Amino acid sequence: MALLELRGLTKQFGGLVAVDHVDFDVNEGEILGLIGPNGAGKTTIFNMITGIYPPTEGEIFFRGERIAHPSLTWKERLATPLWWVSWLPVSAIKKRWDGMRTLRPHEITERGIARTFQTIRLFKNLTVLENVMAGLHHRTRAGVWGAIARPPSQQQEEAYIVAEAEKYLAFMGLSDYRDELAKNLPYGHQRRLEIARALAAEPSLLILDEPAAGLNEQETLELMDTIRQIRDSGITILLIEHDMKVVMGICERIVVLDYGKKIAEGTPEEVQNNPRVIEAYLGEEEV
Amino acid sequence: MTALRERLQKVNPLWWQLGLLVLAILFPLPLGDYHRSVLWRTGLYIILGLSLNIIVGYAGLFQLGHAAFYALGAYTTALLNIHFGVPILLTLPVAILVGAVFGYLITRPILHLRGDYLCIVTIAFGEVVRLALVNNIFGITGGANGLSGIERPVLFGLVLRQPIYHYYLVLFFLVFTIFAVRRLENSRLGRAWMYIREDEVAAEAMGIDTVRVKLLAFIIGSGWAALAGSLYAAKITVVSPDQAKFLESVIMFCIVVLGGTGSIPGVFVGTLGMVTLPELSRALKDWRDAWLGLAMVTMMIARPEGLWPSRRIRMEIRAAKEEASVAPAAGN
Amino acid sequence: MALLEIENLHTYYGYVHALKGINLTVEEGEIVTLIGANGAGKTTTLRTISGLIRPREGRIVFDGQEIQGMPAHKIVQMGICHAPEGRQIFSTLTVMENLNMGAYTLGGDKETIEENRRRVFDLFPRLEERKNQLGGTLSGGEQQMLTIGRALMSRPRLLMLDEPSLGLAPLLVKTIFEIIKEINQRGVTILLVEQNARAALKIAHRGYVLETGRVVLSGPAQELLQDERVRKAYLGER
Amino acid sequence: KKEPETIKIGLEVPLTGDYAYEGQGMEKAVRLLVEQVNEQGGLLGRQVELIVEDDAGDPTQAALVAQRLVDAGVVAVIGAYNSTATEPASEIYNEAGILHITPSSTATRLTQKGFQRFFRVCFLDDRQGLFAAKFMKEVLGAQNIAILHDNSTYAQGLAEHTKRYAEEMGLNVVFFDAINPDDTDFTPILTNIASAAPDAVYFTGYHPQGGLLLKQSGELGLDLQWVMGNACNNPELIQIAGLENAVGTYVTTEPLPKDLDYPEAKEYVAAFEAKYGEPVASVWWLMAAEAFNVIRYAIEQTESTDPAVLAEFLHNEAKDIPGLTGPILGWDEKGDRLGTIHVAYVIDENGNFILNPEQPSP
Amino acid sequence: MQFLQQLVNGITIGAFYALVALGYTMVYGVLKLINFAHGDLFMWGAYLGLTGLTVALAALGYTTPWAILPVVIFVMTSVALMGVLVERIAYRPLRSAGRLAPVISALGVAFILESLARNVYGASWKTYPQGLTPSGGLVLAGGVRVSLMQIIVLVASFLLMAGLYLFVHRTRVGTAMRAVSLDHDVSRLMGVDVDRIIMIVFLIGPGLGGVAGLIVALYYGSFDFTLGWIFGLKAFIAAILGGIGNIPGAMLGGMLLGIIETLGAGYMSPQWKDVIAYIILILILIFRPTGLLGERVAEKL
Ligand SMILES: Nc1ncnc2c1ncn2[C@@H]1O[C@H](COP(=O)(O)OP(=O)(O)OP(=O)(O)O)[C@@H](O)[C@H]1O
Ligand SMILES: Nc1ncnc2c1ncn2[C@@H]1O[C@H](COP(=O)(O)OP(=O)(O)OP(=O)(O)O)[C@@H](O)[C@H]1O
Ligand SMILES: [Mg+2]
Ligand SMILES: [Mg+2]
Repeated sequence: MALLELRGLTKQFGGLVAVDHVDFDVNEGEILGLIGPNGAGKTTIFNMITGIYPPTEGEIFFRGERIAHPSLTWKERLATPLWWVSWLPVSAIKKRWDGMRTLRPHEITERGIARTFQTIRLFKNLTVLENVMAGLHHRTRAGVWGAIARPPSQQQEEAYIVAEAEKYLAFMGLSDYRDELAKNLPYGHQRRLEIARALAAEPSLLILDEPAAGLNEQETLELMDTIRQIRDSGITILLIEHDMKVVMGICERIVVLDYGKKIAEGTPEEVQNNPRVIEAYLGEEEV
Repeated sequence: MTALRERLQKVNPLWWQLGLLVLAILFPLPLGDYHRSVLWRTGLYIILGLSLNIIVGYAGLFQLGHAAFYALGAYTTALLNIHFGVPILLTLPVAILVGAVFGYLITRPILHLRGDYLCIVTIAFGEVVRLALVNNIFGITGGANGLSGIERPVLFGLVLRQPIYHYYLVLFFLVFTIFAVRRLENSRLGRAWMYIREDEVAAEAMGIDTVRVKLLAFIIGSGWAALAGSLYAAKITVVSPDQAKFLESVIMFCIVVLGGTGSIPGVFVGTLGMVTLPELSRALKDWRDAWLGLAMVTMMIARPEGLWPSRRIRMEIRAAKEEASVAPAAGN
Repeated sequence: MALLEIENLHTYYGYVHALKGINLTVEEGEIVTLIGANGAGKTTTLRTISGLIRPREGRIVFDGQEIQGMPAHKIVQMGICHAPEGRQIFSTLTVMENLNMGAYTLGGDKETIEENRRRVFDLFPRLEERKNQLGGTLSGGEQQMLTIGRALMSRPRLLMLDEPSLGLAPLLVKTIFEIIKEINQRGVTILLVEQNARAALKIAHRGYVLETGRVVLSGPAQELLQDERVRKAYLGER
Repeated sequence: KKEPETIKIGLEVPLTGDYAYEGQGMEKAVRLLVEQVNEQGGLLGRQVELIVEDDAGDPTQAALVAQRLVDAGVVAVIGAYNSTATEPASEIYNEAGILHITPSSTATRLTQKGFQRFFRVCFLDDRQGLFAAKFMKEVLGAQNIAILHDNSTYAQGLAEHTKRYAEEMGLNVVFFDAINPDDTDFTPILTNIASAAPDAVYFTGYHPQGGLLLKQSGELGLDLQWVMGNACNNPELIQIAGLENAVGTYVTTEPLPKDLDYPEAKEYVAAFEAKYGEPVASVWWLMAAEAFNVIRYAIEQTESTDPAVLAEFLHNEAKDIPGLTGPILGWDEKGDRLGTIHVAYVIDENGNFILNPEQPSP
Repeated sequence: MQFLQQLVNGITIGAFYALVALGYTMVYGVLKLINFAHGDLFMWGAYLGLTGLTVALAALGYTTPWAILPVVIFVMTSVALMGVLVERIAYRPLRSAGRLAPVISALGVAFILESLARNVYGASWKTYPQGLTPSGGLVLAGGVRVSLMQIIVLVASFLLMAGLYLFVHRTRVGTAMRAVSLDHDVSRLMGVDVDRIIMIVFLIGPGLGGVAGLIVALYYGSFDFTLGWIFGLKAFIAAILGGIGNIPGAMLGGMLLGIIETLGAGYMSPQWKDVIAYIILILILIFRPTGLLGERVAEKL
């Protein structure tokens, strides 16, 4: 069983079919590239995987669990007995209802999928360290009482959060900027910080949306190394990128989309030589 | 000068806090009852400000109907005491509970609203509560007159009648509030509020249950406002729908922002500016509101980040302001 | 005389000293490119020229007139057009309205606007397909096309493009650089900021290399392409 | 030679807030009397000092200013305007042992706390309610009546008493509801009242809304017989309504100053107009003056400024005080004013309030 | 029939709310600022109208509805100038200061304007001179009355809304306004004089509000200083109900609020009518989080 499975995934915006019956799998431990012309529907797929919006059709499975499917219409909800009692604080009901409703983004993160955004979305006015600490939120527990009473367990947890966050900062080479406000970092560092924050959520699948955009070639090379390292630490990676050097350099497999449809899938070599891909995306000569 | 500051900074913060506490205890002693009452009111509004600060300052949610919870607390105490003879101090926990439960019920369905839409809905809820009280809902709120005949609180046989006792009662809860709020601010929950204030989508993508976290802010803030309402009822012995007036909510909101959102000393300063000084400047008579308005405008222009902003906001705003100040001056 | 001349430009963000005495000139009819690492100050240079930030020191002379300290809209009206970095489109205006905003300085000149719009749609057929969609719901690359298209709607004398190829598919990246060359051939002077240094230097006449707010290297583009340091630091050759 | 100490009298009224209009008028009314007294040499040879505090009609502020007045050392306090503000203040005055007279707070419970030094110069709502019900039944011959209030303490109380008495007399109350005084458009409720087809409509609220009700009911072409409570006893009612809409409206009220035969009353009204260039527009202004009048009378009669003595006097000895609102019969043991003096007025074609020739049986 | 009459009543109130809501929406649309002072500018329209009319009638020596015309112009210009002044003094310095500081500043301005009105004109109810407004009307089938004033008010507010809508959506300056509302810097890069655009908005919004104040006062004949607060809050709610920033939305929200209130008052209870209106507002927002016609939201992730 693949780690992530997309089955007949479709998304419509009004009359526009942005993603059109797409199927593919992401296998444990691989780096999979998702490419395609601008507006092909790549980011939309990411948004469906991470629960930002539900698909119009189709399903997504993560470790065999269904994490996305079309949300129930009001009519269907009214016709579902479970919906009527879903607010009851009974765990049996809750469990069954959870299987029917669409999951919210934070629940998907809890299941082990973390992402970065195409347009950077850091907490601009918080420090670099605080940004990374956000990733640890769902892995820790302290609540209201813990905060006020501050038992030793909660103090330990706080120390753990900071230590972990620092670990990821160091990994992404950002330790020097620990107490800077995120918005004051240069663009390239902001990209890295986004990755550090996502890593802090300890995902088993990391989703990167154009991580190399805005980086110069030198920085891009460094990023490629980093991504490989992340994969080597056991995290599966799904990646959108327009920089062919990156895609061809690190991906084991590539899926190509055009106008919402999957037009090719295979190793970098296969994809590179696929005439449809060349016509729609790469252009005649190699970049 | 700098040497002195350094020396002062070395003093254990605990000493500072103890010193302030002692000052707060001794300060009213030489004053008359009027000024003691003013102090009482100041303390009460600081508690209200701190409770609203959780919602507005920490979680970044616009709440312009906070007075409704203040009134709910007051009415809870009044009803329990008048109809069931429950001693005032025992009604406090019930009031907190009522405030928190209402906070939950009211805000649960509207949490997904953004910014100003949330703000308007909280105004609407505030007005609904006030009008329900005015219209004598279920025949228990006494209509526009409100309820009267609330007993005085009794503590170890001492009837708390004089303003000074009420001042100390409020002070006690104030100290506890500050303690709790400071700890909340620097906790995992406090950080989660910060994240959703900054960027909700990113926070959710990081695994933060935004609905739950926002709800917690509302529940805690509302419950705490209700506590302040009870303390009010205990001193004034009359509760009326006026407590839920939109203007009250506005004042609380201004307290938080004028002092500096998210800042505890800011709430103190805000209360002094919005409540205490206007009260002490009765000599201005009819022009009091105009002066207050003028002060609000000038303060905001002079210090948009608030009079005593939290360190964090200070950093943010300064950066933004300097950026703006290097942009071409407006209008030439 | 040069179209744009910058002397000893210093710009600050709060306490961050972002530009530390930049000197550069752009001659009429040239393509000049600024390259440099992240945070070198390329964007800041453009923002200072177009009046979004006021420099603390230095002179900017455009067409014989000092423009530092002038309000941005006046500078734009003088014929400097700046396509900002990072897809800053008007998210709740439609594609069409975004383009119309690009032609704001043309006033009511319907014919020219129509002509320019035609040209933009020819260059980016994708935008025509999406012309009634809200700018904010476009895909990243489509937004980038819109940013460039919007800049092409006016008739600038100096066009400043900040990372125009960001997030575009390879096929389109090629197109973009061709477009830049073509526009230049029609007589528009171009100041180009690019991460894709190789491609930028290929089409540019001259280039400047920025590092932490200073110009560290400048010269004809061909020379820079051959320069050892440039190759190492910016072209990713090891 | 040292000046004798002044006698300090407090006035606690809403100078700001929703009731600012009333409070500001009350201040004028009392200040006029104080000046007159001081010109005539003061009380007991001492000057009277009026200390005015603004409670904005709000109970919290009322408690605060009450404390202020106590700290200032007043002998007696006039106020507050609304019952909600009077209540917490009365507790404080009571504890401080100060004579407290409210000119306008009519809530029954205020006098039920056993405060020895608390009095009213206004009448309780139920007297006027009784009068209004009688008037509608006997003079207007109404069988079905509508009652409308504005949710304020006062108007709601009056409306409820009227309803009770009307039902006791066998009238049908076919409509009973409240308007929101913040509104300016009452066409919906007017349309509703009209469809209930009452013989008379009794409105117990204040004149601004009363005026709008008359105006809008006229404009809607509704055929309603309006009767209004004493809070509408104000020439502005006609201005707001427009004369053609106001003609024929009845008002139940204490007699207007101009209709009182007492020289004190006539003199006072004339002096007020002379000084401020406007009429005594509201009953409550007059009541505030009356409260001061009572305090002056008590001090003069007892030659004392001890609140306990004054209160004792008012409770037991004060009878037939020549008041600005007619002779004051005295007070009962709770501090409520005895007697009733309500009459019905009607608005004539010239826009004057004239005493209605027909009055109900006493 | 009662229903139809109530509907007519409701539409009239709704037209007033809509008139005031348009001003809120204009300012909000461009600055994303809830201009809490708008209600008080509206109230000043009523007061200045009173002064203007008194002076005009005194100068003329007799009463004629034509006296209203110069007063309309006087009120519109003076309130518009007040609006621009408020923007200059209280809002412009706060453009880059986040969302909260301008709100407080706006509240402060509201306090000042209200207190000024109370002190200058006194706390008492003011009445407009009689006989200025046309008093005729129509009686429709079934005795439903529609007064001439009601028709005038309705037509005026529709025309204003249509005019504004066309201005904002069809003209160059209008598009620039919407651009400014999204991003000041990028608008500048398009050659837009941001300060001038904002000034135009503050001429139109308060100018409209001032005239609305005049019309409301003419229609009801009397008012006091609390007028601004109450109408302001209602109109603001109307603007949100329709989707703030949206001009037809303001109109729709105003009308709807007026009708809901009237029917609530007519069929349930006048005491509870505001509660009913608020609860319907809340319900609408729960299910349509950006109001009925909605604000255009476009956030790509
Ligand atoms: N909310 C939306 N409403 C309408 N259309 C949308 C919306 N979101 C995306 N689209 C459209 O769906 C299509 C796919 O967009 P998507 O962002 O997935 O493209 P992409 O493959 O990520 O492209 P790029 O490489 O340029 O980022 C685009 O044409 C876009 O305009
Ligand atoms: N708004 C800001 N506030 C504070 N510092 C800033 C701000 N914007 C940029 N800086 C700083 O100014 C310096 C120059 O930034 P600039 O954006 O001009 O770089 P750049 O060369 O365009 O880089 P990039 O390739 O990332 O776009 C950087 O150090 C950056 O951190
Ligand atoms: Mg994308
Ligand atoms: Mg840049």
